[in-house]
Formats: sequence, C-alpha cells, structure tokens
Amino acid sequence: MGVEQKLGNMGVVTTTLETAVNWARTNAMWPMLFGLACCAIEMMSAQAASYDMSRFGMELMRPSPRQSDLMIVAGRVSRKMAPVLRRLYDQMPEPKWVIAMGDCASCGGVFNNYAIVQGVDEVVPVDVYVAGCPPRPEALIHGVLTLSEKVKGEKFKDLTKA
Amino acid sequence: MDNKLEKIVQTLQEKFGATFEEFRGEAHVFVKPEQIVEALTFLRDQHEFALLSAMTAVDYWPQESPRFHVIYQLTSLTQNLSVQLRIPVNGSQLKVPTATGVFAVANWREREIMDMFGIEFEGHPDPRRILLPDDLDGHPLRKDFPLGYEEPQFTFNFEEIDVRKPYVKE
Amino acid sequence: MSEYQLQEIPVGPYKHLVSERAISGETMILNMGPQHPSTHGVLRLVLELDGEVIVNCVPEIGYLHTGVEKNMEAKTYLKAEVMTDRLDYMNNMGNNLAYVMAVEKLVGLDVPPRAQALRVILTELQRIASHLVWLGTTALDLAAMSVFLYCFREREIILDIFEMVSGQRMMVTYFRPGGVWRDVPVEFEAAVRDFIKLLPKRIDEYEALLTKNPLWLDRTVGIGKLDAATALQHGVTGPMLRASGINWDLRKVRPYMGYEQYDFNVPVATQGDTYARYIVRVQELRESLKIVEQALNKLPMGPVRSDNRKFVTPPRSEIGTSMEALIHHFKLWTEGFPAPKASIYNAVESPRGELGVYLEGDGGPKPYRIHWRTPSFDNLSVVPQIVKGHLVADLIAILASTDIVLGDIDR
Amino acid sequence: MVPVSYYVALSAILFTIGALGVLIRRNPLIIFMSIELMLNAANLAMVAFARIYTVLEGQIFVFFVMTVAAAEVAVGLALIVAIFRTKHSINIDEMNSLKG
Amino acid sequence: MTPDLIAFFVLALIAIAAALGMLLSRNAVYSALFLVLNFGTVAVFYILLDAPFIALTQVSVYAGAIMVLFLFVIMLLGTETLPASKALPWQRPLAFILALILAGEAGYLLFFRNVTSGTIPQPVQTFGGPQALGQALFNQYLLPFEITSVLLLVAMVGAVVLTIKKKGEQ
Amino acid sequence: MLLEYIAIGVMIALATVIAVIAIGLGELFGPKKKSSVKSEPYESGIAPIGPGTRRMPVRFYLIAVLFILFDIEVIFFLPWAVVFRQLGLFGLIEMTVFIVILLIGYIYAWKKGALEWE
Amino acid sequence: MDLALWIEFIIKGFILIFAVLTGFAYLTLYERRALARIQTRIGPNRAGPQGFLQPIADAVKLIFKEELTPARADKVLFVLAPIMTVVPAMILAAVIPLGTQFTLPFLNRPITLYVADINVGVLYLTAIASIAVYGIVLAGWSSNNKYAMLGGMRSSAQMISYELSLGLCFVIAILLGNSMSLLDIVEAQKGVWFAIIQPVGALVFMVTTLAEVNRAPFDMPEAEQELAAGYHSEYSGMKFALFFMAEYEKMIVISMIAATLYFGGFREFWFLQNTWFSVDQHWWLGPIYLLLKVVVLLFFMIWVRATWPRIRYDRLMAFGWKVLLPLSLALVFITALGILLANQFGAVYIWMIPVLSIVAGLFTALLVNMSLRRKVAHA
Amino acid sequence: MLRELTRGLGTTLKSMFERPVTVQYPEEKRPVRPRFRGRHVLKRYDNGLEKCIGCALCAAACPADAIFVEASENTDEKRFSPGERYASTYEINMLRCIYCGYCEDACPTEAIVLGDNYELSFTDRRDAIYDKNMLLEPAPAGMQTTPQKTPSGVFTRSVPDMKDPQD
Ligand code: SF4
Ligand code: SF4
Ligand code: SF4
Repeated sequence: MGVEQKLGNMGVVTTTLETAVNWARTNAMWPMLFGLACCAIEMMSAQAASYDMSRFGMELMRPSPRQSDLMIVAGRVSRKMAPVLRRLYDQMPEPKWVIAMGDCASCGGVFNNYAIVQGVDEVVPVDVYVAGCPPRPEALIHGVLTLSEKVKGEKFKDLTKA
Repeated sequence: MDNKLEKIVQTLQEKFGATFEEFRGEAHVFVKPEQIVEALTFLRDQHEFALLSAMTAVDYWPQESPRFHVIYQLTSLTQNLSVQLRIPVNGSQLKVPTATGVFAVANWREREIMDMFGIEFEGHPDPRRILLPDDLDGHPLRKDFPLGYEEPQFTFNFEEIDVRKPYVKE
Repeated sequence: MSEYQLQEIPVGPYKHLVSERAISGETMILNMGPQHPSTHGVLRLVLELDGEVIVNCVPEIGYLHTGVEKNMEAKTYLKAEVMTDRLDYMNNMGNNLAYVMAVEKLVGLDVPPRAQALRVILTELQRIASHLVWLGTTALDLAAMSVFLYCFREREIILDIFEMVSGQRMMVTYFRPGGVWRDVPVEFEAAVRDFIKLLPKRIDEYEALLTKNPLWLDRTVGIGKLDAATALQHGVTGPMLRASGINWDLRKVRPYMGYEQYDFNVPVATQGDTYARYIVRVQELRESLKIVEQALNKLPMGPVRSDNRKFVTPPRSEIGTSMEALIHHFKLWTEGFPAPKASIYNAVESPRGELGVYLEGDGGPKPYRIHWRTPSFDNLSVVPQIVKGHLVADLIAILASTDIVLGDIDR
Repeated sequence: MVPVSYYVALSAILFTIGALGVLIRRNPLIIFMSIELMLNAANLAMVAFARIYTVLEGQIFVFFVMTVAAAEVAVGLALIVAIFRTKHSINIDEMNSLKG
Repeated sequence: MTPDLIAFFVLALIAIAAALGMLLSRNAVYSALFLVLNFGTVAVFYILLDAPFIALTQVSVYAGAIMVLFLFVIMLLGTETLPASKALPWQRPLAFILALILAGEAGYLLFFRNVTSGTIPQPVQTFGGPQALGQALFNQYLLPFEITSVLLLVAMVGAVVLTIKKKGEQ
Repeated sequence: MLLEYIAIGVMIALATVIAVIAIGLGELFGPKKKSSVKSEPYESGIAPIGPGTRRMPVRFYLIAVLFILFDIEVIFFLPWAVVFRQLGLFGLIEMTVFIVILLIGYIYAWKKGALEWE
Repeated sequence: MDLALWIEFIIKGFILIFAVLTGFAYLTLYERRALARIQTRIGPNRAGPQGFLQPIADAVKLIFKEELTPARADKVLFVLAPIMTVVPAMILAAVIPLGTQFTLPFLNRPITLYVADINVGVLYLTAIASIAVYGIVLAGWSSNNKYAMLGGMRSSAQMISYELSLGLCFVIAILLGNSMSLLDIVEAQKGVWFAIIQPVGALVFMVTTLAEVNRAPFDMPEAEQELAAGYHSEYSGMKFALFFMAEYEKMIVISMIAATLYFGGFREFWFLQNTWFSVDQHWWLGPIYLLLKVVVLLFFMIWVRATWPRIRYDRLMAFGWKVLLPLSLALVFITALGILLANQFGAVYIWMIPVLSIVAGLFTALLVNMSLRRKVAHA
Repeated sequence: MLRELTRGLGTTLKSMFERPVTVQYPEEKRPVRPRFRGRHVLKRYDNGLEKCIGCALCAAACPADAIFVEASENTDEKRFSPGERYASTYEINMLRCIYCGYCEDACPTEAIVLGDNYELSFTDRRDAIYDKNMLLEPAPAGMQTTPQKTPSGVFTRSVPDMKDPQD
C-alpha cells in the first residue's frame, strides 16, 4: 500500500507533497557501494575531490542495500554475478532506482560474448543508461541528473512500481 | 637461445625424450603427459626454476590427437631463464596429472584450465569450477564453444531483438 | 513471541574446504562479497570464523569473468587491443604494452625509439596511477579516508595527461603494434614535468599521514606475513614478491622498451608483511617518477610508428595521395594483418607483478589463442594461506595489500 | 506519601515471582534472573524502610547487595559458560552429572 | 487517591507485569528485557523513596551492567529458546503454596497494616544524595567497603579461571 | 529534588514519543512492497551458507564480567569523590587499599590473557 | 506542583530535544562539509543555499522510504532497538546546564537554563550511557544477520569497556568540582578550566568519548570495510535514521559533557570574567559559549576521523583496558593527591596535578610506543 | 608516537586551507582535451557536402560493432557526398560504442570524428541509437545541406587529400 491511499485524493496537497518528496529524494539519493569493474573506478573518481558527487548529497555510499536508494551498476555483469545483482536489488527497499553505468552494464559493450549479460535490464529494471566506456565522472553525474529529472516527474502511485 | 638454456633443454631431451622447438629465442619443450610432474620437479629442483609463471592450454579442435596442449611456463629467478613445457593431450583422454604437488600455484591455474577447457587434472585437491558459474554447460575456451555473440541493436532491428530479449519489466 | 529457528543451510560445496567445526555450527561461515566494501570489486570470500579469528578462507572468483580471451580470438589483432585496456583496469597502458609487445614479437615488428620512450613514460605514469589507487583504497579500507581522496586527486592529473595524449582517461588504447597511436601533443611535456614536480611533495604528505602513524603501523606491521618460498610456490610476483625479499623486477632483469637506459632502484623489503608491501609500493612511486623524468629528458625525436606498411596503417597524409597507402589502409582495417603460426610468451612488469601474454598465431589475422597470465590471479591465490589465524580486520588489510584487481583475476 | 506497607507488599510480590521463577523454570539463565529479581525485591523493601526511619543504613545495604549481586552473577554465569563449553548444553537437569 | 498513589500503583503494576513477563517469556532475551524494565521501575521507586543515588546506581549496575552480561551470555550460548522441560513433580505444588503464602502476606500488609503517611518525617535535603551516602560509606561502613573489594577480586578471579581455557586446549 | 526527576521523566517521555513518531512516520509514509528475497538476510548478495549460529566468542563474556566489576568500582568512586575533601588523607588511603585489592584481580586477569583478544 | 511547572518542563524538554535534533541534523551537514574541506572537496551544496537544506532532504527521503523488516528478524525487538538507542542519546542532555537562569518577563518567573540539576548528575550520565548499549546489542541480535550480530557485539563490548575510563574521568571532574551536580562543576570552573588543571584527564576524556560514541578511529560498528554496515546492516528508512541520529546526538551531547566537565561549560573564558561578556551579566551568553565550545570539540572529532586510520578491534579493546583504564585510575589518584596537598599546604600545590599527570600521560605514551616498537622490531 | 599522530593532523589541517579542486559540474565544465573521444560527429566539407562516402570501413573497424552503415549511389541530382556512394543509413549505438576512436582512424575521408560531448545518458535504450541526422553536423553557414544538386564531373574523387592529425 502506498501513500496515496492513506492520503486519499487531496489534489493540491498531494502534488505539493510529491514535489517536496521528489526534491528530497533527488537531493539525498544514497547510492549503494557497489562496483563491478572499470566503471567502478570512474565512479570512485566521481566521488573523489575533482568531481565530488557529495555535492548532490551522494557521498553516503551505503554498504548495505537496505539503506540505499540507488544502485549504480558500474561495470560488466557476468552471468555468475547476475543472480547476486538481482538479489541485492531485491533487498533494497522501495523506492529504488538503477543506473546502468557504462556500455557493459547497458548492453554488454565490447564484450559481446558468453560470459557477460548483454545489458543489465535483463536482470533489473534500469532507469538511466549512461553511455561511455567508462563514462567520464561528469557523464555519470549527468546520468544522475537525468535520473533526478525522471524522479521529479514521479507520482506517488508510481512509487510502488507495480 | 641462451647457452645455459640450451643445456637444460638437452638434459630434458635426454631424460624425458622430449622434443623441442624454438621460436624467437623461446624454448618450447614437449614432454609426455605422464612425465610432466617429474619434469617439473626436475626443473624446479635441479635447475632452480622456482616460479611457474603461467600455465594454460590451447585447443586445436577439430584435430583430435592431440587436441589440446597444456603449457607450463617456467621461470628461474636465479638464472634469469625461461622455459616452456608443453604436453599434448588427446581429445579422447582428457586426463593430465596434477602439478599442485610441485607448484602450489598450479592449483588455481589447473582449476581454470579445467573450467575453460574441460581437461581433468587427476589428483587435484579442489576440482571445482573457478571462474564460471556452476550451472554453465561446456568449456568456453574450446574452439567448438560458440562465442555467444548477440547482434547489436540498431533502429532496423530494435524491436526484433527486444522481443527476443528476456527483459525484466517492473 | 518470536519463533526463532536455527537456519540450517548446508555448507554445500565448501565441505572439504572448511573445518569440521563449521559443519557442527561451532564456527561461523560468513560470506564476504561479492558486494562488499573491501573486497575491491566482486571478489567473494567464504570465511570460516571462530569468533573473529579466521580459520579458513575460500576465495570465490569469477564474478567478473568477462570472456576476454575467447572474445579476443574472434577479433583481429588490432581490434582485440581494445579489450586489453579493460582487463586490468588500473593498468591500461601496461596491458596495452604487454599486448602490443607480444604482437610485435610474434610478427617481428620494430618500434621506433621515440615510441619506446613514450611507452616507458606512459606505463610508468600508469604505474603511479595504479599505486595511487592502491594506496588510496588501502588507506580507505583502514579508514584513513583523506588519503583516499588525496590519492585520487593526484591520479586525476595522470588521467588528464592520458586524456591529453589518447583522448580517453582510462581506456587509452594508445600503444599500437609498431608504435603508438599518435605523437604526444606539445603540452604533454610540460604537463608531465609539472606532475613530477608536484608528486614528491604529495607523497611526503601521504607518508606523513601513514608511514609512521602508530595506528597504521599497528594495522600493518606483522600482518599477513608471506615468506619468499611460499610466495614463489604460489607464483606471487611484483611488489608482493619484492616485499618478501626477492629482488625480481622484469624491468631490471629482462629490460624491454629500453628500460636498461634508465637508472632506477628496485625497492625490496624483507619482512613480507603488509607494511613491507606498503613501503615497497610507496618507494616504487618515487622510482617511477625517476624513470619518467629520465625518459622525458632523453626523449628522442623521430617517428612514433614503424613504417612497416604490412602491419602499421599509413599516415593520413598518404591516404589521399597514394593508392598503395589507401589499399593498405583498407586492408589493415578490414582484414588485419596475418601473424605466423607460432606462439610466444611475453611478460612485462605490471604494477601488480608479472603480466604475461601467451599469444599463438595460426597464420591468420586473428589470434588463435591468447592467454593472459595476470598477476592478481596468483597473488590472490596465496591469500588463504596468509590470512589463517588473523582477525577479520587483518583480512581487510592483507587483501588490500595484495593489490588485486578483479578484472585482472577474472578476465 | 505512599504508605510504606505498600512498598513492602510490592516487594513481597516481586519476591514471590522470583521464587516461583527459581522453582518452575528450567533454564539456568532464567533462574539466575529470578534470583536477581528476588534480591531486587529485598532491596526495595530495604530502601522503603530506610525512608520511613530516615536512616541511611538501608541504602548503604542496598549498595552492598548490588555489589554482591554483581559478583554472584559474574561467577554464576561463568559457571554456566564453563559448563556449556564442556557439555554443549545447559539444561539444568543434565547438570547433575557435574556432581560426579 | 493522591497523585503519589496513582503513580505508585501504575508503577507497581508495571513492575509486577514485567516480573511476570520475565517469568513467563519463552525467549530468554525477552526475559532479560522484562527484567530490565522491572529494574527500571524499581529505580523509579527508589527515587520516590528519596534514594536517588541508589536509583541511578541501580540503573547503572543492574540495568547497565548485569543485564548486559546476561544478554551477552544468552547470545554467547545461543540459547534464546530452550525446550520447555518438565518440572520435578514436587515443584509445582510447592511453588503454588509458596505463591499463596506470599500473596497472603502481601494482602495483609496492604489492607490491614495501613501505616498512615503522616508519621513519616520529611528527610533532610541531602538524604540519599551522594554526600550523605559517601560520608556513611567511608566512615561507618569502611570495613564492608574494603571487604567488597575482596569480593570483587574473588569474583574476577573466579570468572577468569572458569572461562579462560588454557592454551593448547582445543 | 523530586521535581527535577519529574522533569527528567517528562523528557524521557518526550524523547520516546518523538522516537516512536519518527518510526511511525516512516511506517506510514514509506511504500511497502514485500517479496521473499527482500526479507532474507543480507550477506553481500549471496544466500547465507553454513549453519546459522548466533554464538559469540567467549571474550565478550569476559569483557562484560570485568566491566561489571569495574563498573562497581567506578560507582564506589563517585560518592568518594564527592566527600573526598572531608575525608582527606584517610579517604585517599581507604581508596588506595580498595583499588590495590581490585588491581590484583586486574593484573591477574591481564596475565591470564583475559584482556587479550586472540 | 502546579500546572505552570508542568508546562515549563514540557517546554524545556521540547526545546532541548529540539535543539539536539537540529543539532544532529546540522551536525551531519557540518561533518560532511568539514570533511569535504579537509579533503579539498566542497561537500553537499546543492540542496538549498550552500546545502543548507541537505539534512531536511535526507530526513524527508528517509521518511518516505520503505521500512523493511527481514523475515527472520525478531519483529518486536527489531523495532524496539532503534528507539532504545535513540532515547538515551536524547535524554542524556537533560542534566547539562546550558546557562544560568533568567526571569521570564511579564510572568516574573525564573527559568533555569537546564532541565534538571540533580545532585547525582554525573551518575545520571553514566547510568544513561550504560543503558544505551541495549539498543545496539538488540539491533545486532534481532536482525538475524551475521554482520549485524558481529557488529552489535563488537560495538556494545567496546562501549562498555570505554565506559570505565569515561566514568573515571567523571570522577576526576567530581573531585575537582567537589560535587556531582554539573551546575556546581561548571561554577567551580569560573576561574580555571579543569582542562588546565587536569589536561591529561581532558585528553583521556576526549579519546574515551570517541570510543564511546563509536567515532573514528574507534568506529567499529561503522567499520563498513569489515562488516558491511555493522549492527544496522538490516535497517532501512527511519529506523536506520534513528541509529544515525543516536550516534550524532551522542556526539553532540558528549561534547557538551566534555565542555561542561573540563572546558568551563557555559561559562565565559576566564579572561572575560567580570566584563560585559560574562555570563553573569547576560544570561543568554551561556548557551552561546557552550555552543561555541561544542562546535570546536566536534570539529576535533571530525578532524580525527578525516586523518587517522581505524584501529583494529582487539587493539581497541586492549587500548581501553590496558592503557586508558590504568591511566585514568592513576589520574584520579594524582588529582586526589593534588587536592589533598593543596588543602594542606596551600593552593599552589594544585599545580602538582597537571605536572604529575602530564608525566603520567607521557609515560603511558612511552610504554605504548615501546610495545609498538617491539612489535615492529619483531616483524 | 604522539608527534606522528599530530603530524597527520597537521597535514589534514593544512589541506583544509588549500583551495578545493572540485569542478562544479554541471555549472562549470572542465574543458576536455582536444583529443577527447566523445560522441561522434559526421563531418561535412566546407561546401556542405557530407564527407562520408558510405564505405563502411568504420563499421568494419569498430571492435564493438556499434556502427551500422548502408550505402547508396550518389547522383548529380541528389548528391550527398563526393564520389559514387554515400551513406544512406548511418547509425551508431552509443551504448555499444566504447569510444575507442578506431572508426575515426579507419575512415578514409575523415568523415567521422569523435567529438567533445560526453553527456550521454538515456532513460530508454532506444534513444541511444543515433541516426545520421543526429550525428551529422549542420551545414556550414550559407551552404546548402545535402542532398545538393551538383554539376556533374566535379565531385568524383571520394578520398580527399588530408593532413596528419595533430591532436
Ligand atoms: S563499460 Fe567499459 S569501462 Fe565500463 S565496465 Fe565495461 S569495459 Fe569497463
Ligand atoms: S569509437 Fe570505436 S566503438 Fe565507437 S563507433 Fe568508433 S570504432 Fe566503434
Ligand atoms: S564514416 Fe568514413 S569509414 Fe565510415 S562509412 Fe563513412 S566514409 Fe566510410
């Protein structure tokens, strides 16, 4: 059961609340500490001083999926890793988002072979794809901003993505 | 080729009846699979080849005998020499004695070869798959294993591929 | 009232790897990884713990298995090179180097001296970058978080240099068989010189934060001792081997790319513990700087690519004018060049140890078999040996000190 | 001011419960807890009496009782732990074998 | 009913309920927590009885230390739940009788010996405070105090002896 | 005196109420979506293996025991510190004796390795 | 007991809790920004001007996050644990004097700037501090997760171990202030801060504090490199926020305690005595002074976190038991001795305390250093 | 020991007074290096004709198979590029492309160039397929876009003269 049932149909209130909540969500999106391959290194660079993702309130990388909102699939997902990825995703509480960072995560990239999942959207639903191999830290931040835009348009009833 | 290396190769030839090839200064010595442990021990103990640098295999499919070569790249730190031992393995007889007793590093390397080529190492202490998921069928580095290439998507085939692909939708 | 039942989950495939006490439930089996902050990627360790003491440690790898070797066999020599960047993603230049050297050796191709010197400069910068990441993450693992950010700050400069020369920060693909992609731009030299002026000060800073810090000493000294014999048995190479007292550096003992021209030391420590590995790597940072500086001073002028048209694409200026060049260009980009039916093994010293490439050609334009002998793989295989009896916290330190890169292990 | 007898009554009730715990529960840990409860009940009575007679002795006594309780718990639980580690069970019925 | 009395009854009820909870909980962790609650309410009683120092000591020692130890032991042994075992045949009746006797006593105290509150003098301000207690403790009760230390020493040694295994065992 | 404690009591009540409200807010407004995997324990993305055990090393027990005993010591220290100026030298001696006796146990425990972790 | 009094209590309690809560919210921001500055970064600056709304964003987000209870967890305790952690942290501040008192205009009612001044104030602190362990133990236990269990046990053991030295540091302050009431202790520091009389005591107190609130380099439960997220591995949403809150609130409160016991509390700096800046002249300066001191002390904590590596768990325990405990015991005795001498032979002898304790402190450092040396040499 | 500990504290304190190195993307953007390999651009000649001649060499060279080219015949009526053929379909899957620059190297006419744009994030995979319109740079000012009507016999040479690239 989501918020909307509890709040009932209150029109303006819901909309304002939605805006506020979405604002909060975009500004306090805690990513899960989850790196897979080369892209993870660029993800770390994005955390580091020169790009400083903390400006977006994102430096609280949570090691436990229970406390994270955002899963950045940074790198290639092998067939062996896919169930783990899924499990971690499942263990994240709602609402949750996924960024597929880099080509490998998005569609397998240059590793078009038996070992790599050709796109993590075969495993988890992806909200934003970031192209690049690896995407520059700026590109990742751009991806995060794209996601922010997307989140800002979310409605409460979408939150419990059915 | 280095003089010292040449001597070592000669002793190997004498002792194990090994054949020998050279390419750009590298010595490739062929020994029989049954003798490999002995040869490795001999090289390690008599000639200070203390480091098993690399160990791998090659598949010569569709050729059947030998279908595989298992390769041991040995390095001697004290003499600064390298020698490569190769053993042919027949497609019908995929068994090689394990070298874990001689070099501990062979443990994981052999597991990798087992995993990738399906060559069995007899007497291996922990014969599990190492890199690939347990439920995978086949051995990817064999030449008859398909690469698993998927067509990249473009506008003309986007839908077509999308339909085939197992997406999760939430 | 909560009903609590003991979870009886079978020990499964680890039965022969853990002690009997684990099966009876006396010791605890704990999963660390694949998603764990300190396993540096997707390594999974199955730990058997007696309290906090590690009884057994079973590494599970392959969560990043990429099928690089197989995939490279399906590409021409040139196109396969992009994969090498992505193997050990901390050592892209080094991987390029190992690969192009193997190809050059297989087909018998010479490299002009300027390209050689550039390769040395860039691989050494890469080594510095790799060690910086190592230092940063290790410090972070032991919770000295500022060092991590400082190291990444400095690494950023190197990445900028890489971007300057190759157009990419990480996946450079800059070395090509027969030379390098293009000559370095004019601002390259100044940038590198600035960097080698800056870094020693920064290293001093890191050392001020760590080297003699009692907390750091306490976490590293005497932890994870590895003696030389065990190290060799397990095929350990690189700084880890040198920290155990064996002076073995391929740059010194089998110089390639003109390393013999440069004057540098190979830092060696004898204790073989985590601290020794730290010291060795920090000193290597300084040695690498020395090499970069010398190579930069000696940097010869001249072409950066071999002009063997059979293997190296012609320069752009020729394509428009010479039909022959255009044909070569077409042929090289579509078919690639053939390599003889033979095999070679070529090893270089990567920041982690001996990075070997076993390359076999079959007369065609694609590698018949390529095998990467990656140092992390063997360096990791010794970890279960040395963590036994240590605490979980030490495992973190030990694992960090081995400087493994999962892309390097799983390939 | 609440009549002191109320406190005494409460103390008695708590004491009873503690005693019951010792008698009917088989888990030695619970038995220990019950003992603590009994001590506590006694303490309550003592403090109450100290209050009506406005003498400090009662409180001082409680102080010492707590100390003794702490010591007792320390040793008692140590015993349980020791037994558990040798016998892998702490069922009080099985502890008889300790006698032998 | 004065506010005091209401407070008393409420707290008393909580205390008794907590005690019963401890007694009846199947899970030892819950028992321990109920006991903590009981100790907490008793501490409140102490405050009502002008013994703040004792009250906070109670919280600190009983709730903060002893019960933590209990919890640790429960977790140490992993015996949150023990199978309910049969009581010895004589125990139940005995317990019942005991309960009756004590309940009777309590009733007697409550209803027949109702001491009026008027007789109780208001103590001095510092009564039950650390000053007063300290004075008494370190003058009149010096000997018990020192003996306490011996007791603690014995307990410490006992605990160490009982739990530390000699090296080489296991 | 009692008044002050009532104030503290009020504070405790307030704090509890706020904490409960906080959790309540979360429960109320948080979306809910249960799944079986979600409610499994988190262990780095892998299903836990081996017999689940909640047993803890005996060290923790020893630490707790020593803590109790020393806690009592600290508790004894407090009134002593308050009246120390009245007690004077006598007080110091008293406490010294007390502590020395305790220290014997402490040293014993130390020597026995009760304070060691490995 | 009149109604006004109740109202006063409630309002004061509210204000205090509110202050601590806001303090918590902005402490997180303060820490993130300060850490960022130390690491030559910027830190959160996009939610509101200069990131000022960041804590609010975090809070709102957490409220609207799913609350998850693992299936195998003990449901009741799982919910109870965060409450049991956060409540002690919040009420700890009740006995800390924030200032003297002022008279409410119109009502002519004196309002004290503290919730309660009890004559056992210090004992109250120890008692509440020891209660705080439960939340963590239970969180670890009830989650039914191996990481959480290990983390919970670790941090609770750590907390109780360091409580001892903490208690002894309290004793030092009591000795010097000759009272267990925190107000008296503050008043006793009108002239000289206890941190000057007993600098080592203050230092030990600070170190202990770090361990007690699980801050780096003693941040075992946060030792994410080892145990993922430690005892709160399984917590999400607001329940997790409460743990977070407890940790930061404890940081604030314990800095307040440190300021009160050793750094003159709400009192002005000694050189401002009898000036316009004195608290006696303007009551409202009290909280400001205290805030100032707390901010500085908090910066110290953040700074340490940014700098030092984490200590290993067994070392941490050994440090608490083998170094801090004897040292603080020695300090207690040195203090007592100094007071005794000062009483007997004149006030100058009070300065024996800092001298002797610095000697003791250095001696301890030397011993630690030696044992470390030995270890290094051994290796 | 104490000295070492304080030395560390001093180091961090010193850094605190250094200027932050952060570049506040997206407000400020650090300029990329000239060689940076970002999103591709299909170039034109100064006269507005496309450089790409549809030879598909880039597609052949691409290690990730991210390029799809279909060529058609140019006529003088509808001329897209010099020479006989032009790319009637040109698509790059940005999510496949690994930005290795091989296509740029392989292209015999310098038609495809890796540009500076790295802001490539998509909420749908489909958006990541850039077709020719998106890749092609606009015609230079005052010039016609393609197809152009051109005099016959002028634009016969498909591979132009080029200089070696400097960066
Ligand atoms: S997209 Fe590129 S950088 Fe990222 S993981 Fe894949 S290969 Fe590595
Ligand atoms: S940059 Fe590389 S991967 Fe991308 S389209 Fe060009 S050749 Fe293909
Ligand atoms: S872009 Fe260049 S290589 Fe590709 S089809 Fe066009 S002309 Fe040929």
